[in-house]
Amino acid sequence: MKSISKYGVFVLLILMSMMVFAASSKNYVIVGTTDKFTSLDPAKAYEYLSVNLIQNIMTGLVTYVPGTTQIIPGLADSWNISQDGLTYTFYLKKGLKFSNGDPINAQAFKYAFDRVTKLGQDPSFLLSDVVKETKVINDTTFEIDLKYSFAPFINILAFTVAYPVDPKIYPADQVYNGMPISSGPYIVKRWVRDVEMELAPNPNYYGDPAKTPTILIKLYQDANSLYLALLSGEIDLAYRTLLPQQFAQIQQNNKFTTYVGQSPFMRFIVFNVKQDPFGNAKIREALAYAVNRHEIESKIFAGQVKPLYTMIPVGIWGSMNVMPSQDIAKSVSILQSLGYSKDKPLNITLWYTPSHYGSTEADLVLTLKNQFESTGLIKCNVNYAEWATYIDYWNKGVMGMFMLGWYPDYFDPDDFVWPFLQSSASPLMGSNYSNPTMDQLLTDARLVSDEAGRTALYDAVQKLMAQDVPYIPLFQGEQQIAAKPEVAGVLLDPVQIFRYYLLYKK
Amino acid sequence: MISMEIRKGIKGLFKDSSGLMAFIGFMILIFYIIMAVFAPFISPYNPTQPSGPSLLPPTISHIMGTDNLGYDIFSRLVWGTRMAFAIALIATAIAAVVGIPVGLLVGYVGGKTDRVVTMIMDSVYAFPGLILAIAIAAMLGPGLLNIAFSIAVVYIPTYYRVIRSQVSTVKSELYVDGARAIGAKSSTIIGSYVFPNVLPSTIVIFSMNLADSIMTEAGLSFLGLGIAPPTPDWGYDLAKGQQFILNNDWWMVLFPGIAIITIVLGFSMFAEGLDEYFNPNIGEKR
Amino acid sequence: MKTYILTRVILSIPMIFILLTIVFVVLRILPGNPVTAMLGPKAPPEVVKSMEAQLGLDKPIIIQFGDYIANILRGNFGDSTVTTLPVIQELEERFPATLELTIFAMIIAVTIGIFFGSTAAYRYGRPVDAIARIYSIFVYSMPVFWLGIMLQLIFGVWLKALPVSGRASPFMTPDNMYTGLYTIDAILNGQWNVLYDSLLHLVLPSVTLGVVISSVFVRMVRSNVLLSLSSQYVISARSRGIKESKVLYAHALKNAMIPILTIMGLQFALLLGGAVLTETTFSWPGIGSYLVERIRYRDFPAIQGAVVFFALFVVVVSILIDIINAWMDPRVRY
Amino acid sequence: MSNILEAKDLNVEYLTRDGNIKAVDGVSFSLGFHETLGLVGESGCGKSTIGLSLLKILPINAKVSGNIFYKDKDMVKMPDNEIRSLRGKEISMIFQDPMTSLDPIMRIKNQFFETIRAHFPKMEESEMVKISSNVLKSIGIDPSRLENYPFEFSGGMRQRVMIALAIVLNPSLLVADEPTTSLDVVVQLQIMEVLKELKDQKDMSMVLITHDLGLVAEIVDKVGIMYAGNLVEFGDVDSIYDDPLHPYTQLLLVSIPNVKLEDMKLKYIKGNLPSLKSPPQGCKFHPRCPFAMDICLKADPPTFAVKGRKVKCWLYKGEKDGSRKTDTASIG
Repeated sequence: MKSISKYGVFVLLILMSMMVFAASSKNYVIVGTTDKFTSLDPAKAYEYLSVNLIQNIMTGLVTYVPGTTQIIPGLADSWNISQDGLTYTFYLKKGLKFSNGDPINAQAFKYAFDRVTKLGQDPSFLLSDVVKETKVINDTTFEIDLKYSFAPFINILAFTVAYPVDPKIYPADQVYNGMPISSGPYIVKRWVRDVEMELAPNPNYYGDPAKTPTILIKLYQDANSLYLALLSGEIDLAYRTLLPQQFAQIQQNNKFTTYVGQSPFMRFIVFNVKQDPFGNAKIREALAYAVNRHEIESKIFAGQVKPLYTMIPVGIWGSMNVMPSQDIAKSVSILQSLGYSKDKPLNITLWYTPSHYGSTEADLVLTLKNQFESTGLIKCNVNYAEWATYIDYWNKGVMGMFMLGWYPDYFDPDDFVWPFLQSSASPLMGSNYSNPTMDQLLTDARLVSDEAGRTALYDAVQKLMAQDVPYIPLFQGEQQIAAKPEVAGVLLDPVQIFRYYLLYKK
Repeated sequence: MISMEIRKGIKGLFKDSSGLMAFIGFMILIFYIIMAVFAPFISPYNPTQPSGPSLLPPTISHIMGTDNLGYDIFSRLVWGTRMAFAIALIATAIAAVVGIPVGLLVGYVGGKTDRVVTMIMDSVYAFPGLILAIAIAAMLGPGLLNIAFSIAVVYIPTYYRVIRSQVSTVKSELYVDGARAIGAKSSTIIGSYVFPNVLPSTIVIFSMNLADSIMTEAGLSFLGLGIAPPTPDWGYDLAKGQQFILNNDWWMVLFPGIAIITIVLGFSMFAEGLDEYFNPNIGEKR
Repeated sequence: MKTYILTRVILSIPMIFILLTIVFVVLRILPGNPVTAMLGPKAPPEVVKSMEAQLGLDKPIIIQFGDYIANILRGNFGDSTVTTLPVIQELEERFPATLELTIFAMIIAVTIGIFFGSTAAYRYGRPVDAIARIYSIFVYSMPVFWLGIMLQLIFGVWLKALPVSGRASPFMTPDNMYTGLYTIDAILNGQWNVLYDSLLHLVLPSVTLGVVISSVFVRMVRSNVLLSLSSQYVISARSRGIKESKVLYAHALKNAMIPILTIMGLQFALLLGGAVLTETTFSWPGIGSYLVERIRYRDFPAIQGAVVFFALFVVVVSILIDIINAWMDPRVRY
Repeated sequence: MSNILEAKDLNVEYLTRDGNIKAVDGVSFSLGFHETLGLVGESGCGKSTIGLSLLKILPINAKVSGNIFYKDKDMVKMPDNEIRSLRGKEISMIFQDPMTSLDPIMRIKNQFFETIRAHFPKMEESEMVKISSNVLKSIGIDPSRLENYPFEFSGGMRQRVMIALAIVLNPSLLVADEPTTSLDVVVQLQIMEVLKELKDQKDMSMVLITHDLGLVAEIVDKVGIMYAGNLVEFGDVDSIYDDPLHPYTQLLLVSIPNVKLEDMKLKYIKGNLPSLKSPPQGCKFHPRCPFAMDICLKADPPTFAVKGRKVKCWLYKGEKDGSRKTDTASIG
């Protein structure tokens, strides 16, 4: 018995030393995240991590210069846009191959575009709303015809929904759930669903090869697990999402390097103007005056978000502050003018969804509730629904006032105002806001092509928004990365593509 | 006369550990009942509004500290007692109101009905209770009554099983036959012979189920299927506290956890003590 | 023995049928049918219709029930609305994690239950007995997730001794998966570091779940061993000079195991409920956390699949326990 | 060493939560080598408790005081380990209910083996098989049945197996606690026959505990009559049968058809055994005694030596050689 236990200790020591040895290698970078991904099919992927992974294993016709919003050729060598802005013709690079050796040609693009429309999954509207038809001119020439001229379309083509797929592997009529076929820097080497994913360089990639032979993406179920994994050295880099307090602690910790960058991600309150009492712009205004963004910034997010006073986040051109800061007196006077008093307060219900926006959401809502109630004239109830129910609640107009967040599909001011304020788009946002002047401004801004002209129009749009207050913008997010100091190549990108293929260890 | 009886009863209670256990359990429950009833007077702050700086460790002004929004944990704990009792009582009452009559009736009627209903009840009983409650809560959505109902469904069979088996035993005993022979109605037989006999077990199960439903409610809240904040609720506070354990903010998990443990302890000690008192087991023989 | 197993399996068919019916009733007939749960109460009628048609909910309830049973018998649990994968495949991927956790938790619970419970019974009325009773009632009152959080705090945060989440460290999954149980596969592959790593990851979750369940086991073993200790064959064995340890384990406990096993089978349901909470607390990628995760998405086929799966799991375990019982008890075996 | 067994002022008390029960109260008796003692009394009178205390296998809530000398060693004070080595090897016991006295889920073979191993841990299996087979054969059971489980035997067969198990190591003292009570009449006689043979063939003393004096009359040498924890009369079997002294013994003997007592007027014993929790003051038998006197209500009688016997009854106060007070006996 004794000898067995001695032997056991010996074996354990060996095992532990092996683990230490294994963990010291430079050949890989381990990335930890709490995000989940549901699909690596470009026709289906729409939430952040799915999209981000596809951006590392696949490429589109065009792509961004890392760290900028500048569009450069990707799989396409060059392209022409017709005078009327309706026809895009792309000339592909020669000899492109998928990771399995199948050719990347115009047929693959047409197949992918048609497939996206046919499957009708979450991101498909990005193509189907604008694209009239696609044509294969020859193996390397691909033409896209639009329904109407749409300046930001080239940005959509940089998004995952427009990436080509291998027609031999990806079925035309259903979502593909197998191992992805790559056209980007990495291939998926191993995939233990809900646990981890291992990436290896794609030998058939046209561009600069990936810097590290192995990227391991570890999935954690909550911020605590991720934080502990980082502290214990189990992972090299944590990306999305530690709790604000945890990131603040890591920033104090000199064993780690932190990276902070702007993010176009923003949060706001939506008013359903068709539901009483939110149809009254005065009430919306009174509520807007009650919001204290700095309290939210410091108390809930430990300073890791930026107060936002417009719908166009800072960092996107055209952004200008139009919303008021907290002014309780003003809020009170508006409410009093509407006949509300201590005995007859304004009764409202603020809705939120508890897990989709992270665990801080309930705290955020409770803080807002207290801010509203600090007027003394508002009784604010709080209610919640899980994400899937939530979506349909807002589609069906169940909720009068609710929390939402926005992550742009393409990086143009248009994507921050049109979907919210245009009268045909706003019902999808749950707002039902409609103002003919606003519609005119938005349409004009899409047609004008010079930036100065568009800036002027978006100024007007934002001012009108601040008058009508169909939304209360709250704050914009921050990209945060915490990594071991030996990890290099971390690039926080304005378009929020996190590039695993640039990572390496010093 | 009555006081004599009571004194005798209390004396009996203290003869051994089971009585002591029931007594301690009862005292814990009294403590929490007082807390629930007098919550407005006991709690120093409004439980649904910040009352101090965030994440304050226990101090004199906030004896259990504050959470990340500056809510006073002690006040939330005091008010949370009401929520715990409310859900547990409603859930257990629903379960009893369904389980007891069905058990009485089916046990009394017997035969095919008995076999079918018993099989159904046994299956519900065999089903993992929490998972059933999760499924029902997920279907019904948040809200006090919905949660109470989800929990109640799980506990119906416990009443049913005990009541039914007792009824069939009692039924076969002579005095019921005698009653039937002199022409008593079924309802009279159930009411005056069967029910008094199953009452002790019912009280025990009721108390036991209160303990279990508080636990189940905490579980549902922990999974995010509970009551919407800022309503004070121990399970919710505990789930929230878990987010902050890595910051060493231990008070956020410790105190709600202790509250759940002690109240469940109260109910189950009470139940167990009563059970041993009513049905002394084979303990002393060996 | 073969006939016994066969009979036992056949006898469980009505139970399976009732369990499936319960799931059906809960998910379809209760207010909040799957479509409104998925789409919200004020969904436009045409959207509801198409969704209903997609899920086969437009048919009469009896036909739906028939379809549902038939599909489950064919192993068809539908496709997840989140991942579009067949639910059965997702369950298969997740099941080994749950199985591994429950096996280890069961081992811990049974070990504590048997040693503590039988010692308490043997030393009836002595301090050990009192401690066992206090232990079981105290642990019973402890929410499993609270214990889990406390263990995470102590062993993960303060002592930094054990991993607090997941099944494995990076690169520490077995190369070849045979069973999906990391420990077994690591042994089969001869990857001893992987085995060590997966055992480390198992410690806190299985201890948490095992300890909480052990409360019931301690109590149960104690009362059953008390019963069998007072039985004639124990006195008779003592009268022949059999050692006390042998009297306790070979006679009293072995005989008590028959009722204990039966009750343990019933407690397995409790264990699975605890597993859902434990998996969530420790980010354990099993079916419990799958269920919780998919509830957030209102992924109806996945919820139904997971719940049905748990129900079937309970039935299979109860059959297994009865078979073990029969194997232990010669009176049934012959 | 004249006696194999000698009990002196033995007391056994059970502690329960409803009060203490004095099951054996100041009992003294002795048993010589190769002698057989019958302990007789109604159920609940404490005779089984004496049986259990002879092997010290009482329930744990039992409190024992007094002495039990086995081969001049006091078992009450003996350490557990030493006592254990006596059980089965020196002193064995067979029990009332053969249906529950064998472990139901263990093969007979293993129950033999574990008994032998408990005392001879190093014995070879073949040796154990040989010993067990011989004992079974001697008791009329085919050795092939060693492989069987208890439920495969009938009641009488099981009792034989029990006896075989008890004597497999040739004990010096065999305690048989109502060995035939739960069996039907024919089997009862067979088992008694087995016990009788044992007594004749082996060098073994025996304590036979029974409520049926008639059944054991043939094989016992000495008889002790128990009532409510007291040994009320103790002596040679013949003298007790011929001339019962204690009123309780007299009443017991009435129920045996072949014993004729001309002066017995009572045909039955009225009343029940008194509660051992709160026994009556004075002599415990007085509520049922046809000869009860004033003193019987007040004081518990000591044990008087009468005609070479011991009697616990006030009737024999002052008697040295014991002629009975027939005048009192005729009352009632």
